[in-house]
Amino acid sequence: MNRFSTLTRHRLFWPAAALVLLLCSNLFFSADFFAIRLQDGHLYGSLIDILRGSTPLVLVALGMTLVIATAGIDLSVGSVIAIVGAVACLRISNLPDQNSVGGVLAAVGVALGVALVLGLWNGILVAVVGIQPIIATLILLVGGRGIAQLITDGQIINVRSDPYRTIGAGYWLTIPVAVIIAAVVVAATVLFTRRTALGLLIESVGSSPTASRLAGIQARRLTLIVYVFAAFCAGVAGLIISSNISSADGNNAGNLIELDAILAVVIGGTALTGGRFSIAGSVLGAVLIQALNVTIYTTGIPNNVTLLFKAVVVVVLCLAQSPAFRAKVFRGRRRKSVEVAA
Amino acid sequence: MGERAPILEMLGVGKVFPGVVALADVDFRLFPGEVHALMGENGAGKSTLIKVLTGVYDIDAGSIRLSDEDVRFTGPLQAQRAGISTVYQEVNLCPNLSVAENVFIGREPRTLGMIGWRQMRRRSAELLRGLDLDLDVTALLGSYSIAIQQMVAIARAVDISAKVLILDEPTSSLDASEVDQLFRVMRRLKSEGLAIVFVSHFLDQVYEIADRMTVLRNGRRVGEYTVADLPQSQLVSAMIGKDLAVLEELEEQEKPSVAALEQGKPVIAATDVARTGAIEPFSLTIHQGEVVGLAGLLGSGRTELARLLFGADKADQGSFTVAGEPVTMRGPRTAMDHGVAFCSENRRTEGVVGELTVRENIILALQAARGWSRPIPRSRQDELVEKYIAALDIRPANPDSQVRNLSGGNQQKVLLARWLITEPKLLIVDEPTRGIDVGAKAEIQKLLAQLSGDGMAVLFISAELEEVLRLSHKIAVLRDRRLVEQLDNTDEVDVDRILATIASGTTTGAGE
Amino acid sequence: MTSVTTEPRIDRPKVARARRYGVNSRYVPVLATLVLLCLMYGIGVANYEGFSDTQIVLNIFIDNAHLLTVAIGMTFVILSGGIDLSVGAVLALGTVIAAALLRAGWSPLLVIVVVLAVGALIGLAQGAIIHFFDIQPFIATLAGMFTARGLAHLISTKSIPITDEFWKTTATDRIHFGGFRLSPSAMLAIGIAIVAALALAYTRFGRNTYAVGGNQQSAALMGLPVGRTRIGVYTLSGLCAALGGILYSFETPTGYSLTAQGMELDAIAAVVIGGTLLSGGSGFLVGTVLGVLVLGLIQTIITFQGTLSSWWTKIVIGGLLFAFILLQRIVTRREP
Amino acid sequence: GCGGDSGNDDGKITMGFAQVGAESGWRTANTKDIQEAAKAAGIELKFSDAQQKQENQIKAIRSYIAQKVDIIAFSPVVESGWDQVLKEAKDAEIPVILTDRAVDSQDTSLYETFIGSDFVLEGKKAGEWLVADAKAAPGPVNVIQLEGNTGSAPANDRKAGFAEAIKADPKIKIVASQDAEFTRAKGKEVMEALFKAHPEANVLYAHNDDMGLGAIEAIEAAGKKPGVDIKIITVDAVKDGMTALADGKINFIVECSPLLGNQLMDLAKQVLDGKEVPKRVLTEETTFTQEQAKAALPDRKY
Ligand SMILES: Nc1ncnc2c1ncn2[C@@H]1O[C@H](COP(=O)(O)OP(=O)(O)OP(=O)(O)O)[C@@H](O)[C@H]1O
Ligand SMILES: Nc1ncnc2c1ncn2[C@@H]1O[C@H](COP(=O)(O)OP(=O)(O)OP(=O)(O)O)[C@@H](O)[C@H]1O
Ligand SMILES: [Mg+2]
Ligand SMILES: [Mg+2]
Repeated sequence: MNRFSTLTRHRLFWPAAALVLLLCSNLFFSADFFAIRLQDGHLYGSLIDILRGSTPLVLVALGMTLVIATAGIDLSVGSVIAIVGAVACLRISNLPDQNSVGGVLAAVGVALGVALVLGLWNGILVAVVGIQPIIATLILLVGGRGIAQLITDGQIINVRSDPYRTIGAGYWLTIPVAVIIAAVVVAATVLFTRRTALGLLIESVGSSPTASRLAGIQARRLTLIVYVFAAFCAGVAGLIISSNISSADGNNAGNLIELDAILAVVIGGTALTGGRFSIAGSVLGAVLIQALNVTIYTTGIPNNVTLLFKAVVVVVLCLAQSPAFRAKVFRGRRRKSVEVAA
Repeated sequence: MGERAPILEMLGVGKVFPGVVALADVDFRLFPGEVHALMGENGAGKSTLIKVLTGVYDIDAGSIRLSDEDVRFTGPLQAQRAGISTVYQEVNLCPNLSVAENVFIGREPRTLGMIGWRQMRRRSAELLRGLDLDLDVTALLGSYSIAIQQMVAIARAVDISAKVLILDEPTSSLDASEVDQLFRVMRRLKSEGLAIVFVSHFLDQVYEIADRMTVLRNGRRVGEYTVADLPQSQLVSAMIGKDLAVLEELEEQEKPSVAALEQGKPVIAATDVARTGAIEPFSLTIHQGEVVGLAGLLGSGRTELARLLFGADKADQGSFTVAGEPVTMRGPRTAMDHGVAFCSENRRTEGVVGELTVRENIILALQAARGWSRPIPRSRQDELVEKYIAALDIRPANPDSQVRNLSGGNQQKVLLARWLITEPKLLIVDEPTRGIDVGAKAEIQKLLAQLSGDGMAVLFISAELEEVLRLSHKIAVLRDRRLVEQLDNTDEVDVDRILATIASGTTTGAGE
Repeated sequence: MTSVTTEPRIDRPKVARARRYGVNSRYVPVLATLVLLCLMYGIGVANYEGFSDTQIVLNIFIDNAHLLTVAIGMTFVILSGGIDLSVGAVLALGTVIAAALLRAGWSPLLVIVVVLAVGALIGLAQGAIIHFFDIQPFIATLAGMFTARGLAHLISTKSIPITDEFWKTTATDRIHFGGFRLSPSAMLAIGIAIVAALALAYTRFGRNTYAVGGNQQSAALMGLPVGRTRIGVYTLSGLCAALGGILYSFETPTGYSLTAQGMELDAIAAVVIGGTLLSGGSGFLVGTVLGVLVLGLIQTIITFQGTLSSWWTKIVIGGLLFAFILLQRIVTRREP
Repeated sequence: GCGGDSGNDDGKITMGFAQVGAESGWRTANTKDIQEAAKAAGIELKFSDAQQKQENQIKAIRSYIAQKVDIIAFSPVVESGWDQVLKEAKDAEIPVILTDRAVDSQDTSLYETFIGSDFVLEGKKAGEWLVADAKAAPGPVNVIQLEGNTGSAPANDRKAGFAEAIKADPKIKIVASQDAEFTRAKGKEVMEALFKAHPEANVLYAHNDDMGLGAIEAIEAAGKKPGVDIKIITVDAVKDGMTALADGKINFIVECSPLLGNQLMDLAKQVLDGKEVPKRVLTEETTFTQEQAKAALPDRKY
């Protein structure tokens, strides 16, 4: 009982529980939902789909987590995704041989370079010029979409490149490459933030900028790094998205993904006011959101009810996570336990 | 006085935070027309008792009776409505509102539901003048120093017509004359029958103003005493459970003469440094092993001077040399790179990072100086943190507790520890003993004396002149944002002498 | 230890004068916005024929009456340190409910009352969840956004035309003064802006909003009704969004569940451009009005430019926004 | 109608065109075609992008009225709510042509004509093909439907038309129908899930080619052959879709052509010349089977 209550109080208990619940509810509609089999030499099953499908969101949420930890926000990730996909596909489609690995790598490199530049732009506006993050990144949200469309000329750019396709739709040792990429980036980020002092300094800047400045932390540089990193993550997500469908859709790629990413971060237990952050939480949140989407498809919830269903899930989850809610609802029980202790 | 019925009675009050029993079975009585001091070490539970009383925290056990009625407040608003007016520890006002509003918000003068701004400004100015403060009440509160903000908070509480007035460490950043003003007001209110709860770590103040006191130790009540019956030494042992001899030791210590110190290497020298609106040009040299005290009245510019030395604010003019080398102060990092540390007086917004743990707060400055890529190894962290938790007696002694949950005095110790582990060449401490209990205060003074003996330079700012006198080798006196005099701390120099300097001053700018 | 408190009184210098950034530092962002707005208008006049017509400015009010109304509610929320993402969806829901009820033959007055009540109710629910259960505003209102849009879908996924006479006359009505015209909607929105500005400056609710935004914890310790204020601002914002929906349905007499997608960002942008800090506690309603004008002016310039392709439209909007924000930042810049 | 004498003195026709936005490849092709057709027809085109906002479109139309263009054309974002601004145009004696999407005004005199596709009809054509095709099918025909954005007119109408047509055969059943937002990425994602939840499905009906193309990837990843194991019907006939059709991965495409520029310009000229035009002009659209696609593919512009 006691162990159970410490478990329920763990930050990630409720998102994890919600994830399990959602997955299980699919069983009623698709009996072999959990089945995973080997097909054409790779793993195949709904769970694999969810994992693979969530990789772009996981990556975007990862970058967003650090941005939010500094008490910022990055609305431009969707546009970055669109631009990166467009740049990569445009370059690949101009290759004499679309299947040349070198050419694809160069295209990917250039596209990620563009992402870094976009991140630097955001970072400079926020950290150096001192514009409020939401507005600073709104500029790129609006303008960036236009740039992506300019690059693709408003059309969908198709590529037929196996090496490029591998990024988003390929498999390595039976595991989807996208999942491997996301796992590597996540692991590297965890190592990078927790094995160095980066995480601590970011949390410090996010929770109290003034105190941090007086403690000698160079918030400006950190903020810059964080926005560049967020754009990098969005860039990788953009590659995965466009490679998954072997085409770049400047109009729609990554549209509104910023909202899902922020949602994932918050579900994962990072406060929008900055400070403490949880990468594991954000990853869990992102997977949860993807599982929610898949559940909606599988269970066949009518389209005009989908949003209401999402709203209910979000509210229930947040309430379950909220200590205030539990305190208020389970007040009776808590009072008793105190009396016993006294 | 004891014969009358208490206006407020708390019986068997208990409060548990996860992992900490903050209050256990505490009784507390308060009579009309008395000043009741709540005494205890840092973390004894004083503030918690006040917060439980006023409904900030849920009460876990026990009961509260106000005017013979059982009450349980769900929040400060309800407590206020029931006639309890409170100044909480740390300034809890809105820095983004004007001074006038901070005094009156929630009970603004209104006609037809519309706030009468003019009247509000006039009345708040009057009220503050009653506390001997002449402020521009339309200015944002945040633009004033912590001490002024504290006075504004007091003005607000005092003006609420209440039966009970609670003041949690109101005097921790005030200088003598402000304290005087406050006491004048408290006496007046007392004579009007108000019951006042007063928390302070200054024993002199308690003995001057209080009639009765309740002593807490580790969340339990030690006893209730009338002030006349309990001499200071006994009070101290009641509070900390042992006698206090360290302070006396300190007085005995032989201080090196200023002349000898000035032979030593200068750590930092500021020449004609100034900042418009903050401080007039000043020159100051601090040598190795030297403790320089800053004396001055509230708002005289001590904090500003210190901030300039640390690069927290940019100087408009003047130059710095550190260890003989000219240096352009670009910001705190420049100063830190040259071995300067600055412990702000405003611990809540400029000091500790509440969300982080004790460990993280303590290593923060050192880590910042090393840069993010070179983390301090965990073993080294543990070693440093443990050492300072023990040395400064930080409670709870758990390096993983959130600093936000520490008592005010303990937060101050964490802040001090943060800078001490950087082993600075010059440590600037702005009100380091603010809100720290007698025992710890003595420990900290001893520590500073010892460090300066080992060659560290210290710039010491405190509203308590005796403290400045006790520690410093040299005292710089400020008045009206101007450094007016630098005195060697010889035997002739005493509090009166400094006050006289402040009062007469060699200042020329006595314009307004 | 001697006591200092009984020492002779000293001639105290006057303390703490002039310890401020400058007298009106609070107004600098708003003034900067105003100046830059005029500059932008000037550039428009210089470049486009017919731009100097005062009616152009009034048209911005006419075209953006609903945005202004929504942004006013948003101003309260942001000043209180929160954010409301649900406004666009609530506006859409408002149009759908209005259209559906009018089609069902309800009287216009009743319809308006119902729409406003629904908006306020959604706001109230959000505020209550945020306050009582300590849920982050961003998430609570995101859920509110899903809910409102979801309800709109549930009522009808098709657009519903509004043929009601009252709606039609209000939509076409223009109030003339001098040679200029304003729509009743614009008049209403401007009126609400004035009332809201007064409420922010002169009522307890308004001042409490600032206090809560400055420091919620302190506000609670000062004995201010934090809960009532927070719930109040979200209710107000819901109400304003619903009213925005009605105004919107005057201008475009239809109820459609997909209208006003992303309007929350426009509203937030308007508020922030007007110099209000997203962290709460600092800003003015005038700023919001100016912010709406800036967005409207950008759109007007785009329209006058007339030949921009789809993507250049977006890029130019982003560019103009950037130029504006950058200049504003430079003008208001203080200490590094 | 009114004569071609209004407007600019140079005799050149000026057309104001208020586009919905650039939300899809279809839309940008539409924009481009109109721009090119205008140039070819010697008509001066004023173009504006409403970014999917009705108020922006209204604004644009008002500004065209203020600029006294000769004729206005626009693709309404929404069906309803246009009476007021159309009346303003009428009062200014500027004829209006609707493109692509209709409006639901009671007063049809507010616009000259509508040119575009009939989404319901498109759905019907898709359904009819399936009904014909299913005659030979031995067992039940289980359809997965990928819908466009919930609430958008093409999604509503293509769904309704299809549903109406398949009523003819009780064997045909829609087993799942989900919103895939008209995009390839969503089409793939949704199809992955639906396909696993409904292994009995043997037909896919997608409201546009892009979703169908995404779904094809999902079907292939599942080890099935699109076009054979799963019959696929889509709408639009963009080049990528036609290629897939020719490759046998799609079975049937209902054309919904964005290329209505030339027709629009002709209509505009007729209207300005005071000629009588039909109230509703359907774009020249057809349907494609795999063989037809192979033939048509080489000269497919878009
Ligand atoms: N919100 C909280 N969560 C957890 N522990 C808390 C919280 N607030 C206070 N405590 C703990 O309760 C104990 C009493 O703290 P309190 O603030 O009452 O001390 P105090 O007597 O006011 O000390 P000081 O003189 O330093 O202000 C401390 O050990 C503190 O760490
Ligand atoms: N230009 C400025 N803008 C904003 N805040 C300022 C400025 N200059 C000083 N301050 C603030 O005002 C405070 C000034 O301290 P103050 O003048 O009270 O110094 P002091 O002599 O140490 O007095 P005290 O006894 O109040 O600490 C500092 O905390 C600083 O943050
Ligand atoms: Mg305390
Ligand atoms: Mg000071």
